[in-house]
Amino acid sequence: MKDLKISENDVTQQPVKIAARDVQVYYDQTHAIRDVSVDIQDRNVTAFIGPSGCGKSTFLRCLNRMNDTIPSSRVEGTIRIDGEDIYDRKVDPVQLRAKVGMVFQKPNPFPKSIYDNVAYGPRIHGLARNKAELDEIVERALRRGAIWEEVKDRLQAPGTGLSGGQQQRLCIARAVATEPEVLLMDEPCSALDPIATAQVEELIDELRRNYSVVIVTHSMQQAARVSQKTAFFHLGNLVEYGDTDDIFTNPKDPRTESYITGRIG
Amino acid sequence: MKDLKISENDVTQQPVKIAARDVQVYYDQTHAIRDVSVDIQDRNVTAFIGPSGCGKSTFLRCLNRMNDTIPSSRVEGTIRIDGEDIYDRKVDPVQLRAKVGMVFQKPNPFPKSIYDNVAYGPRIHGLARNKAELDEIVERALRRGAIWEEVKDRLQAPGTGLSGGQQQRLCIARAVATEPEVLLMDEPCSALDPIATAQVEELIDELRRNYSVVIVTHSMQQAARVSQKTAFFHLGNLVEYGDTDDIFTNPKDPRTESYITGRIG
Amino acid sequence: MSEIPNPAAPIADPRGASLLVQDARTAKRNRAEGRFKLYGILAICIGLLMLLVLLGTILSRGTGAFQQSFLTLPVELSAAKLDKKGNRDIEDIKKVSTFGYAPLMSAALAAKVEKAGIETGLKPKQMADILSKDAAAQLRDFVLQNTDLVGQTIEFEFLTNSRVDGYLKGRVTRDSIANDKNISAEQLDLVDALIADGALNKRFNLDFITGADASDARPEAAGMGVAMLGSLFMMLVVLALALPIGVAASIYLEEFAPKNWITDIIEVNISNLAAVPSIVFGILGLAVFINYMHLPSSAPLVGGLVLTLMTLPTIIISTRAALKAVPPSIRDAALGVGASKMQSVFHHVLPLAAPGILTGTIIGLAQALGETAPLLLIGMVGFIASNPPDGIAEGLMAPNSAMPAQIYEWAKRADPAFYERAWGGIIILLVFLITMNAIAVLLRRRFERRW
Amino acid sequence: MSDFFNSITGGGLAILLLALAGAGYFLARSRALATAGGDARRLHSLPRYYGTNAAMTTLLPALLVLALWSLLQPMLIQSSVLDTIPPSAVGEGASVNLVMSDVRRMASGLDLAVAEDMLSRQQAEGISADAPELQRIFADLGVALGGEFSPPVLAGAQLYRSLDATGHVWRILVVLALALAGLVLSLRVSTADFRARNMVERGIKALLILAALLAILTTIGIVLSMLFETLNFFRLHPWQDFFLGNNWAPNFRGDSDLSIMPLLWGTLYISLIALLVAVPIGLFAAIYLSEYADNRIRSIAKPLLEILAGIPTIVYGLFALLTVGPFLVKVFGRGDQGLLGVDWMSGATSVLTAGLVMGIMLIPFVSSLSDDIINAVPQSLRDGSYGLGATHSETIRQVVLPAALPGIVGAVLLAASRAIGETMIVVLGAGAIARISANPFEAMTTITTRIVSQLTGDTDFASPETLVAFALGLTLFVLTLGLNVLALIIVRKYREQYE
Amino acid sequence: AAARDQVQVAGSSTVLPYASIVAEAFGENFDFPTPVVESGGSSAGLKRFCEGLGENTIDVANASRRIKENEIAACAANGVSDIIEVRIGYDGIVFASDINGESFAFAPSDWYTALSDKIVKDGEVIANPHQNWSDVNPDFPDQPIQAYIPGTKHGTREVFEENVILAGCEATGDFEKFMETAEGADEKARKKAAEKACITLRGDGKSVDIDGDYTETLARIESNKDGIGVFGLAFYENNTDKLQVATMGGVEPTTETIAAGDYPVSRPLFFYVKKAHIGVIPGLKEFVEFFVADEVAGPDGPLAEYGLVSDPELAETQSVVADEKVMDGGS
Ligand SMILES: Nc1ncnc2c1ncn2[C@@H]1O[C@H](COP(=O)(O)OP(=O)(O)OP(=O)(O)O)[C@@H](O)[C@H]1O
Ligand SMILES: Nc1ncnc2c1ncn2[C@@H]1O[C@H](COP(=O)(O)OP(=O)(O)OP(=O)(O)O)[C@@H](O)[C@H]1O
Ligand SMILES: [Mg+2]
Ligand SMILES: [Mg+2]
Repeated sequence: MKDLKISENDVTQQPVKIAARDVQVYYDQTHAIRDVSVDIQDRNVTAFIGPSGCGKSTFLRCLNRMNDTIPSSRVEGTIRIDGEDIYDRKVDPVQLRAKVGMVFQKPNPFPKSIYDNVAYGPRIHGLARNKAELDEIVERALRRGAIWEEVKDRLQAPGTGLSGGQQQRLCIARAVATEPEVLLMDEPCSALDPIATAQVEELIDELRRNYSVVIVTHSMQQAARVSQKTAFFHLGNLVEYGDTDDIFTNPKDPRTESYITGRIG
Repeated sequence: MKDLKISENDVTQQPVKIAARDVQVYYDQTHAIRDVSVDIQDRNVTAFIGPSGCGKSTFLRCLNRMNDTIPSSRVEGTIRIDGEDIYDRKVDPVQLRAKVGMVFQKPNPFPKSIYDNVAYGPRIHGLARNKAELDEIVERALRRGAIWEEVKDRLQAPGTGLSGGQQQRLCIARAVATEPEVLLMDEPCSALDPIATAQVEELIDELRRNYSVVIVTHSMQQAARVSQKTAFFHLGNLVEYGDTDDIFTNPKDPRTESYITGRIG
Repeated sequence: MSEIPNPAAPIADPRGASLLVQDARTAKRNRAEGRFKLYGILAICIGLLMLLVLLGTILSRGTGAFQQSFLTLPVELSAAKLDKKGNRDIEDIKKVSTFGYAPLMSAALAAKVEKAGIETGLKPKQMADILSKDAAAQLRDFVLQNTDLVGQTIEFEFLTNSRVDGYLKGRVTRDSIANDKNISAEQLDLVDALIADGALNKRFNLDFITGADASDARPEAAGMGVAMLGSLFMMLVVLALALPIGVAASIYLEEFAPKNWITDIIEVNISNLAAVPSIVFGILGLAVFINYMHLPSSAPLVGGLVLTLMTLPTIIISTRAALKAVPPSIRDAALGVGASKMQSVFHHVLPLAAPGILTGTIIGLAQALGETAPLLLIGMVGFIASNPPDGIAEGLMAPNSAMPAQIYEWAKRADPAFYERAWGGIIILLVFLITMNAIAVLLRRRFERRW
Repeated sequence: MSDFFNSITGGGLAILLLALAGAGYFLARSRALATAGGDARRLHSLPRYYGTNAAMTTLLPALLVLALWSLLQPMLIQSSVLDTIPPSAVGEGASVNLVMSDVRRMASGLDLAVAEDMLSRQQAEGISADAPELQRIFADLGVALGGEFSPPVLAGAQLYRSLDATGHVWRILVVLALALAGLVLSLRVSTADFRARNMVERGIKALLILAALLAILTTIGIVLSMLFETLNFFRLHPWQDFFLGNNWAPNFRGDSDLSIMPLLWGTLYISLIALLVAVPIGLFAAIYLSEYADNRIRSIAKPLLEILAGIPTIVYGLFALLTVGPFLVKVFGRGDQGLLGVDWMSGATSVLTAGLVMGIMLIPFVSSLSDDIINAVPQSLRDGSYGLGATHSETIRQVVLPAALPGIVGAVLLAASRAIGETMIVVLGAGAIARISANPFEAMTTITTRIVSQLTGDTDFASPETLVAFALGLTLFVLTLGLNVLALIIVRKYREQYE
Repeated sequence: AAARDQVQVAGSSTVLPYASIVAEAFGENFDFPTPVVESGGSSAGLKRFCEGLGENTIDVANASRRIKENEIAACAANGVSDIIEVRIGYDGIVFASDINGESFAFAPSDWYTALSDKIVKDGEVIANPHQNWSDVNPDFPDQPIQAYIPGTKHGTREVFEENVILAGCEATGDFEKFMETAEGADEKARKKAAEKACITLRGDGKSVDIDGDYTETLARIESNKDGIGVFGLAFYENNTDKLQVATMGGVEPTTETIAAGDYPVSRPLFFYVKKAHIGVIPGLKEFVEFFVADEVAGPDGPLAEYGLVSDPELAETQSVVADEKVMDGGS
């Protein structure tokens, strides 16, 4: 694995949180992810970039086994979180997903009130002892999701009645509320305006202090701004993985270079 | 209307395609759009920018009366396209929408094959005399949507099985296929990678030669790149409207300035 | 790899715990999950078990009806008796009533007994009692169709009496006939001898599937065929009316109707119609279709119309639920490319709602197929032993019964042989139903898709 | 001339109209295309819409007038014929309607006679009542006459015939003229700019509305067909007893206690038990099928369960009486010999027996419809929940079911409706004793079974014992209406719109 | 359009089997199509009969009771004035229990004492205390009382109340006691109240109304072997392998004893014909004549063989039919 070696050379001081080896993903016949091996570090932000349809979402979904919900998909290879194989038969995907939260590409608020949307995770995981604590958790999550000011007066209004960007931030708040160790974000800012984007980026930066964050983005600028590590995918392959600065200033693979400079897609 | 005056001062040589006057939109009690008056020119790209939830989508939907489908929404004021009031009782919203195409914020392909997704519009508008012509239209639209290469081998596969960005481009292709005079695009590139974004921007530029394009975007860069006119919305108000260059280099309203420089949201 | 504990994290946080070991809370939740799933499996199993029990009961009681005992005898179609004028004119032969055929049969049976060397103390008339009361009619029908055979001796398969048939099927035993004045032990001796001779045997009974009803005195001759056609024509009417009208009404209410009190009234009304006892639809049908519109009574057309009214609410309710479930973004997408509301509904929403619509149709038709009460009032329950209709028009207008009505009638009749036929009829009804469902299920599967 | 019109029967007219409509379709289509220079793209709508519009404009008004005319003509003719009949011709105790029906029957007899060539047209118009052959002709033709054969009736019949013939001619003329006018009009407007699609869609929408109104018509029909008899009932029987009494004991000799209360109680009780069986089982089955089961199991189990809805109810009834009832007695009855050692249940027929069996029948109503609804909940909502670490069942309970609630309520309502309307299972499974008791092991009965039995019995049809069926039906109708309004309000309140 | 070509009959489900046997034989032996015989009960049958004249109304109504005055009036109001009443025979009503159970020899008073809601004991009107048949009559076995009697909509129920319960009430002398205790302005009202007291049956489940048909009664006896049910004679005769019949007043029910009037519980069966339809509906007259012909309805005919107690005065009925003699009350 040529790509992998690059990344191994660049290990920083952080321990490895997620280690993927030779991951293959198939949708029925389609081979969507080929031979991807990558080490994602703790207390770091890792960005996945690459042209549309290259498999970023697919790979991201493997990391918390959300792929299990797509009947046609099949995952091969091993992915370890904290050294434990998450595809092990003994692993409970539910527990895994509590640990590895996710924000989806399309905002998908529940058809419930804004409050209930956020309180949902803490409730099922029993994170709050009482209503007051829950209120507090919800408020903190909404603040971190940079949406508190907009919705604080209508917490009981349905989450589906928000604008696209508001819905997306609500989903971020919802994911943050369960306090995951790893947060997977699939283009979390694509529906957001610059200010909200800045707020989310700030949040990501804050999260980085305790958690590992993986973010899919189409914006090189964003990747450059928020991430420490960047992985470039192309046609299902992990082409290059390394320190963000290196990737953007000094890409090793010609494909990466041409993508960053805007020549392939 | 202070804002309007600005825009009127900046009229370029292009004729006015859409003229909105004192538009108000309500969702039940919520006053989502206040007193918006704007002239959108033909053969031009107009960008709507503004923080999330400020009413860009809402206003955009007014322009082809997609708001009619939300029972709680109410539109006041006049919007004229080519001098004809589109809210006139005699106007057929269907005909209007054939003339004013739309790409939605969330990709929403039909659960049909990719081919049928694109062919649908031309079919119901009788744009093709025979199968060969239809094939041609579909291919051209998919090419313009910058997705032809990815899907040309699986035109009969379901449109819903594509990746998020592919779905969005499919929706663009679908909208382009009916050859509208005005194309409304609600954050068309938010799910797209830079290359696809560049292709769509190229398409927008190409469309501009014949049509009027209105695009909602969160990316200032994009607005600056593709649009000739920019409108800045804030809390339902049209704060400022004018030549894109002016808006970005020399905003007249303090709110515009702080948004562009990233201070309000 | 262990994490530094996070002081800000709340108490129940499983932070840092191994994924390979389930924490207590997850284990508890997983047990709840297991239970939940188990309830689902249990529910399905209960449902299927009940189905199995019901089908088992039906099959074990009803299969007998598809078998029938026949006695094969050489009969001399004596020209002297049947065609007294000797000109083989069908009109003249018709004049001989069934009473005129009875002696031919007794004679034939007596001859057979003699030829086979069976000893019996019975008189020819008593011997002939083991034959069905329908036997004479059988023979007469045959002769009327083959007048050229008059004067010859033919081998003819006669139906036997229901008691004899029951004896062959084990329903009637020598013990059980102790008080029975319809059959005697000597007659059973004769039956045994004829079985030994090979003249009397049991075989598959096609007439049960194709024939018409017979009166109470002749259970062995009763068949389901004509009633089946009656049901078929009714279902055609129901399908042709209830499905389009139901879907049309649902489309209007769900997609076009302004949401105001008028549509509320219609909506409530429709759910309410679903709760109207089916016999009330019979009252309505009698008043409107027969007394007011002067349609013929006992006609499958009227039955179909009544059942249409009865099924409509079921179809409308399920169709509306299905339409409601189609995501609004699909409608937006269609409108956005310039489709009219109507086109968006017919091109996109309706196909997506098709599985739900078909489910409603399956359930509605199943209900209509098995319904008796409303038919009672429009004259489709009773003794309607007409011939199979010649064409669609006659099929719709000529008096006919329906399968459930026929079953209901048979179940009421005194002779236990009818009871067996009622269960047999239920088997036919179910086969009919399953065929009907299978078509709809196949269709439904083509439309099913999660988006 | 009149021969020509006579030769156009109802069917003939319909064919003529259809032919006109067909011609309209093709003419309008090609005319529209012609105005657009043969280029369909320049048309406002697709060419077929122009054709359909023309066919529609030709057909619909003509059919509407035809229908109205056919409805009104007999009434008008009747009133003018009645004017000519002297009051003396209306026999004692007979009503005007009776005479009128004789007139009609005789008129159709005369028509028949003409058709069969037994009378010439002139004869039919001029023949007098004492003509000897008339009686014979009528008998030959099979014309039943109620009253005496009187000259005024015959005169009335002759007038009836002539009016009818005139009406027939005019009807054909007017209808054809309308159709032609529609055709010409629609052809004239079929130009490129004409909004043909809008017109066609307006037509389709009218049809859709008509379909929805059919439900209202049915309701009106049901109410009307029961209202008069209900009023008759209340004329014979005190309403206080019916609504407020607590005893149901119809009696041949009259003077019966006919109170709805015990029946209503039985209805609610049995339906409740049935729903307690059907809703959990059905809902869990639906959840399992749509969420857990793989496609193969689902595609087998769902249709299998649907068979339960199609098994004739008489089978369920016998099942209740012969299998479930005795089993329950074995469990809950027989004292020390029973399985539980209790003696709560003596007979096989009870509320519980009927409720259980009815519940089984209703399983597919809940399971199949709910399965479809649950299946329609977008996958993205499930993903959102899984992504937060929710288990499958938590997702179902807290996200999927609430989103599917309106549809599920609809399914449950349908099941409840069916439970209220069921007869055979109750007759055989629940016994026929009307009483108010909370003990589920006792026999009870329901309103619907009483309607059926009172209506199909041997009692005198004008007696309160028979008429009570109508009052029961109408009351049940009003009650379920109330329940449905309630359900609507509840669903409105909890309705959640996804996406 | 030509008139409807088959005879249409509707009404009582008790008459239905006989009517269908006749209809079948008629269809076989005449050139007319087999008549359609609908069930639905005497009430519904007569109602449709009285709806008017013409081919969309029925020709013949079967009834297990005589037509009532107000029904005749309702008929007349709709133009159905000339009605021919035809009595076809009698329906025997028998009491039968499971073949393997105990045998019974009843008197009407036993049924009254077992089933009435209130009985007189030691001069007091008390709620019926009897639980077992042996409480009713020491000669009876110690078997719980469980009676399956026709529902109140059945014509049979009327006969049961009249000939068994009321007769029993009078036989035990309870009737007089009820007369004494009854309230009422005059003799007639008191008598009515007393009758009502006699025929009000207990509601504690010892007596179960059967609203279905005899097969249901049979099914109930099969599921509860202690049960005793009320059946039609024809039904019993077809199910002698499952049922044993009880004697009433010492007489065993057979077609002969009933025809002779020895067996007390039976009822006449009728059908009613629209005279106006005779000669109009093809085959109507022939059908009616065939129905009452000796070889059909006579003591040796198929109807008797099936269980109908043939009318000793059949000849009179035949002449009524032959002369198309309408009922009084008609014009
Ligand atoms: N269907 C609706 N019902 C009620 N309120 C709505 C609805 N849709 C939007 N709104 C409200 O109207 C306001 C404007 O919404 P809109 O979708 O136009 O915002 P936007 O500018 O497009 O935001 P974004 O960039 O996040 O998509 C918001 O406050 C939103 O909550
Ligand atoms: N459910 C599915 N069934 C079949 N193929 C799928 C499915 N989801 C994704 N694919 C295919 O797998 C490939 C990778 O998809 P994926 O969604 O991972 O792309 P992506 O990198 O996230 O793209 P984008 O940036 O557009 O979201 C694409 O070719 C896509 O068409
Ligand atoms: Mg993606
Ligand atoms: Mg928006």
